Amino acid sequence: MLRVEGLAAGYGEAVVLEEISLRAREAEVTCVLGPNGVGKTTLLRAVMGLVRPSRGAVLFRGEPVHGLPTHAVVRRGMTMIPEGRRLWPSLTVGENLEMGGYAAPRESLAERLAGVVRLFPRLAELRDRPCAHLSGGEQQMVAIGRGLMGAPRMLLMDEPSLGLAPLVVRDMFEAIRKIAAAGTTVLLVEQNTAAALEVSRHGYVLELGRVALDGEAAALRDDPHVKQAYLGL
Amino acid sequence: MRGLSKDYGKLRVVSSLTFDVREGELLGVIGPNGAGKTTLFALLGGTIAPTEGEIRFRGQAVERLRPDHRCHLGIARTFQVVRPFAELTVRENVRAAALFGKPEVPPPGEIRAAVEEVLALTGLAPVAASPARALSLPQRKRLEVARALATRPRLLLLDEVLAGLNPRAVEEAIPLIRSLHADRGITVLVIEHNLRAIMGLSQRVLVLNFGERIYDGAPQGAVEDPEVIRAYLGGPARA
Amino acid sequence: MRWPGSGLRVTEGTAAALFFGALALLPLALSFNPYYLSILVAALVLGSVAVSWNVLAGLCGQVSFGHAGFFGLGAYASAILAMRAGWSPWLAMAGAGVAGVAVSLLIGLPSFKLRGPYFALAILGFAEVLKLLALNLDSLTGGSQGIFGVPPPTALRLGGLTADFEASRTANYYLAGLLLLLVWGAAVLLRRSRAGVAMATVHADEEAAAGIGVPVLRTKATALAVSAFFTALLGAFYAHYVHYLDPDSAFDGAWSIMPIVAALFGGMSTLVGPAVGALVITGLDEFLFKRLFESGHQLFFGLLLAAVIVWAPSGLLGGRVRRPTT
Amino acid sequence: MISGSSIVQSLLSGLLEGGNYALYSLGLAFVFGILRIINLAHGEVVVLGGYVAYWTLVRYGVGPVLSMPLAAAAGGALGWLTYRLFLRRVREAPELNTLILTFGVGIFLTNLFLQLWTGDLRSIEVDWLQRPLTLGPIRASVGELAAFGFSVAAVLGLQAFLHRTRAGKAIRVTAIDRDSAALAGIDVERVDRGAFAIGGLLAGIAGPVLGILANVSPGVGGPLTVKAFILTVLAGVGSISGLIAAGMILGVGEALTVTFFSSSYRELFGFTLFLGILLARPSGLFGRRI
Amino acid sequence: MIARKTWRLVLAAGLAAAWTQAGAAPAIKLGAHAPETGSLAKHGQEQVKGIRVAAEEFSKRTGIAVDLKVYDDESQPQKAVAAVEKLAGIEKVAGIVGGYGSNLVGPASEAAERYDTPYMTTGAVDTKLSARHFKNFFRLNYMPGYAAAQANTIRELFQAKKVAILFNSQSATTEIAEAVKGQLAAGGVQVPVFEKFEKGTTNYKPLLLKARDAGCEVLLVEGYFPDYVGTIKDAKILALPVKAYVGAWGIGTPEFIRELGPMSEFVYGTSIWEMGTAPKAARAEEARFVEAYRARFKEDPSYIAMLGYLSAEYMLDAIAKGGGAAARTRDLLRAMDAVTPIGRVAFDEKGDPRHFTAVLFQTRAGKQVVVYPRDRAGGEAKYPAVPWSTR
Repeated sequence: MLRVEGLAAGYGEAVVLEEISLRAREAEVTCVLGPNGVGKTTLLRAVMGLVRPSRGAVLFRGEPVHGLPTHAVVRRGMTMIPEGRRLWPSLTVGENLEMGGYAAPRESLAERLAGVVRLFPRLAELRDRPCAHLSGGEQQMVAIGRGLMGAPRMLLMDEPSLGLAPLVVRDMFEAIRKIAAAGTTVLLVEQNTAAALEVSRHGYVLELGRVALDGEAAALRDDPHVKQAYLGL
Repeated sequence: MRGLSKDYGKLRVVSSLTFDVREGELLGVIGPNGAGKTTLFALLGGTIAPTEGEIRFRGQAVERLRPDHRCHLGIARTFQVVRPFAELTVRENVRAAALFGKPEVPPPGEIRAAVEEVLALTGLAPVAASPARALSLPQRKRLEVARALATRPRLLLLDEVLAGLNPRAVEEAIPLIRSLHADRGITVLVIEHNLRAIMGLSQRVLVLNFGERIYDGAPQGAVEDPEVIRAYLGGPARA
Repeated sequence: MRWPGSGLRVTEGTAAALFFGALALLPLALSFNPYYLSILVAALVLGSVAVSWNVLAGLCGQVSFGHAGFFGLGAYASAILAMRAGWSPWLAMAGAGVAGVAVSLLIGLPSFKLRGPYFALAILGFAEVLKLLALNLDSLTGGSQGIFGVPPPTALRLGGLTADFEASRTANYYLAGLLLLLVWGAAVLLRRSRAGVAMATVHADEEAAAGIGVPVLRTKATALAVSAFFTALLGAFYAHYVHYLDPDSAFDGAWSIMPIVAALFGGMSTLVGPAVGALVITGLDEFLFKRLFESGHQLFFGLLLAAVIVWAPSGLLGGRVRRPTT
Repeated sequence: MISGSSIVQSLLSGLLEGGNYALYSLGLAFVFGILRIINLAHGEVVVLGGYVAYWTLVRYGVGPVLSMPLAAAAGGALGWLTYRLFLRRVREAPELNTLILTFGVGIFLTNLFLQLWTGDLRSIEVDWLQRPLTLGPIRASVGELAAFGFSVAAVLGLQAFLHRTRAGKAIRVTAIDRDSAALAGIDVERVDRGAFAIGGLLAGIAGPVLGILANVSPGVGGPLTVKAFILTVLAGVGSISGLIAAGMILGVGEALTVTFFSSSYRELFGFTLFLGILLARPSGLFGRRI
Repeated sequence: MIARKTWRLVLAAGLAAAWTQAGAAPAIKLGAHAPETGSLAKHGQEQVKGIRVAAEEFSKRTGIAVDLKVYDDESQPQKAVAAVEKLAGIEKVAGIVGGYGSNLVGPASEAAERYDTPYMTTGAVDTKLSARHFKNFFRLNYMPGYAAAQANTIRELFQAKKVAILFNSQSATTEIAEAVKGQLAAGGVQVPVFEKFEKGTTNYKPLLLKARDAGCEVLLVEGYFPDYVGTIKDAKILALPVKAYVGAWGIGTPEFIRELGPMSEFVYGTSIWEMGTAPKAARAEEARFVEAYRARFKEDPSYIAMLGYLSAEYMLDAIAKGGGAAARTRDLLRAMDAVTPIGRVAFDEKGDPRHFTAVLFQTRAGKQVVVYPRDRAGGEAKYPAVPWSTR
């Protein structure tokens, strides 16, 4: 579904990604792990066209999407749930969801909305609430729901568990599993290594702008290398 | 250092936190992302004001002081997201800190010597003449430390200066931090994500989660503390 | 702007030396033609104000839209001191500078908590208030009637040479040139000083600057005070040069806008750039656009301005001149 | 000395004037709130709208009500063109650059008007708009009341557009968080261009009103921009509906300053209010999120 | 073949040139500066139009070529100085006309004095300008003439008791307002409302209400065109019960009538000239100018254009007669005494117009009817005017 080849990117003169190659297979969760500051977020932003890669290629369903503006990438069926949720706080939950599906055909709006509500029943109650007044977990539901409203074939998620209470984290990963099970490919960036590996089929461990390690999630979980590289233990 | 205590009410990010840092201590502050570590540093450094509570530094209440006054008293910090003065050269960056770190202006010769010393110590001497914007990320992190050091602090707040560094760079950086503490007698407060580094470095660690202290004690104890492990490493999706 | 096919880059000192050298010799080349000199005086006044403005904006990162306030204030203060209090025009000009500092601090201290465009426009608001005061304090300023017969600076004798500022354009040209040199020199010294370092850090990142002990507010106030001092001084020169003052011309919004234009045009990252910019835009307008179109020449000026911002945003000297490092 | 009816009349004139201020400011406030660009050519676009209405009236006898869409289109086209040609290239540059850029465009337009239509003042005279209406001793013209109603309608219309329509919401979400908007599939470049064009359109429709209630000439653009900016700050950046109230406060304040003190202090009142709000409450009187 | 043809052409051209030069007197160099851009652009442009017509008419009349040098001073005092430096210093013109606004004319005329170049302005009325006693300074209009026309009409013709004076805060309008107030007070007329307003005011109602509450019979607005448009529109809305509306200059112009239509009716204005107000002796000259102006610019001339025209004409005549030397030109100008479309013109030793009186006229059916002074009057004043509601 997604192939990243030799991607390099940075901000101004600071290079963040040196060379990254990875792939995410259809209807699976693939996770990208690694400590803070190794370029996980930059990787996702570069894939989405929010950061212009300086080298390398991004192929989505076999077609190159690097160099396209973000909205064009989105219209091809891939979107991202940004770190920190980045909702539109003065808009209501309903409006956030509605605008999240801006690029998708309008006729199917109700249908897509129903799908999101099935995944997060709580959002139905919150519909008319401005997002500024939600709890962290609720905000994350809206953020994921907003991403799903565009009916993407692939979803990139940047630290969805960040700052959430443990109980909520569990629900969140459950939702991710469901999303993938429903056929949407997920590329997950996480710090919560244990949980991330549990929902993933495949994982990559990043280390300062490069892929240090990759493999089946189950294998990575027990790999002593992972604990070393990522957890620093 | 007498005591450093504070309470935060309404401020959701850091809530009702009270702790002391003893003079000459090397204290690690750890916790998962979003635990409020950086907010804590911003409160200590004075870039944001606490809603409630007090901060005492060497017996003096500082929570209402401007950041530059706190710096003059001897509190220096680095920023997690590095903030070099981009258009200035590395040397100018450090020199500015040496010039303004203390209220009294040292003689030029002394400044020059101090700047070169800090540059050498942080390994930035080879790039001293380049503008800060041209530095790589690890170099920028070192510049953050160099700038903070040049203010001649008594208390140094290091915010994830090891993050994003590769293991070798980390190996190099740890002795530097330790020497700051040991040779110069600077009290150091380190925020770190990298457990290994902090375990090897600190005499004591403070673990935060959701703005609350969940552990305070010896580093070894933290690794064994189940609550810490859970908070820090994250639980499995289905507990 | 990078000139194609040329990798030549000069240091700012060299650029400034070339610039001031050319200024000193220019009257010879123009055979002391009073018309060219009077145009150049206008350009030099603009250039000096632009350099002063850039002390605040280029060194300290605080953009003001209201330097007309300091300019007009200086013009009126000097005229009033010279005519009412009977000061020598030279002394009155210095007094005007001091008045500029005093008022700038009154204005600046409450305004510095504002950032970006809000600060810029607060200063604009104060400039308008100053203008309205000049208009309405009739007994002091003569209201809209203005002040007639502001005396020229008293003639200076140096050996056999006499600089007569009443009639001679050459004398006024060199005085304006010296003022520019003075403003520029002061800006260079300021940049090298401890305060200049503080300004550079505030410009780059206020929070980080405070973090290393830079007193941010005092630094900004210093930059504004220096900037206002020289702007008011130039306003004073203007008053003694044109001999007439009225609120509309002394507080003309052009004194706020044109220095910014000149500074951007020449390049804000250098201290001599704004002066070069002032000379170039005045020259282009006067000797090129005006020749092409008698009354439509400002039309080109607007387009040129837009073009420069879009295609050469760092100004004429921006990519060409290297800032010296300390 | 001052009769009660005069005070009421003065108050009313200030209120009506304030409504016009809001209309004259709408385009600038909108563009500043959404794009964070202070469009210093705003006043000139208003003037262009005024000229369009004037010439369609003088040349073809088409009244200002009918020519208003034309004025709006002219303003919108000019905004679109300005963005297309210049602004999109300096979006990432510091704020100062967009300011100087639009200032340059303003100079260009002022002098273009001067060349095309001389410095003469143009005032749109339509009989029915001049007709006075009376309520006891209180009087106002049809034009004034119509303009006021139009201003309120324009402000509420813009508000409704931003809050009720998809396009409006797309503009809002882009203003709040560009990345999030792009991730929702919104072409943020197009939104910027569109928003700037809408700003021009809003300036354009204010032109005929300016021509009816006052007059248009090449030089009135600059002061109009300053006034619009003052009002934007008073209302609070991003507060569109606050413009009406802010306009009324300014208009009534000015009128009563004249009535109770002297007209010498009218301008002083405006700038003092502006500075007071800016320094004491930088978010404006009605500041809130977009 | 080709070469020979070219050679013949060159020869012919050379001969033709020699012949023209021999037949004509040397061209007169006349300088003009005016604010063609900037805040005063409107006035400056009209002034220059009038000056151009004068130069062309003069050439036609005398056969002497005029080399007219026009310089845009951009409404900036510094540039006004530069203008004179260029015209007098470089172009070496024999005389300079133009200049608008006392703050521009002041420095410019000072520079002209320095170059000993005769300078005649029509756009600066400040009394302080002539107090400097420059030998080269002349002007066609000045303050007392305007003030007297207004004050005398109000006292003699209207016999009003209470007058409201509203004035633009700019220099010339402030000065005339103060002069009229002084003259009215001296004649026992009360001025209970004396209010200054800023340029760009759009809501005049609070001001007009003050005049209404004070019971003023006459409303005097010393301002510029936008101020008249604003006050008249607001007066109409308020049905302001004044018996006469009097403006200073720039009222009753073709532009005024065009823009205000029926609302311009019965409004009084002072002017040095409006179309059809020339004294009988100068009617022919007026007609010539108006015709030439219309032919050249396809519009009716304003008083500013007329003043520009006349100043250039007098300057050119004096230069032609005196041979171009500054002293001769000055003497001839000072000796001049003629009845012209703006009345009798003669200059005193300071360069002020000796006999200058403005006329006070009333707009009636789109025409200016002079009602004061009596000797130039073309009809009776309609006083009190009809109420605003019926205009």
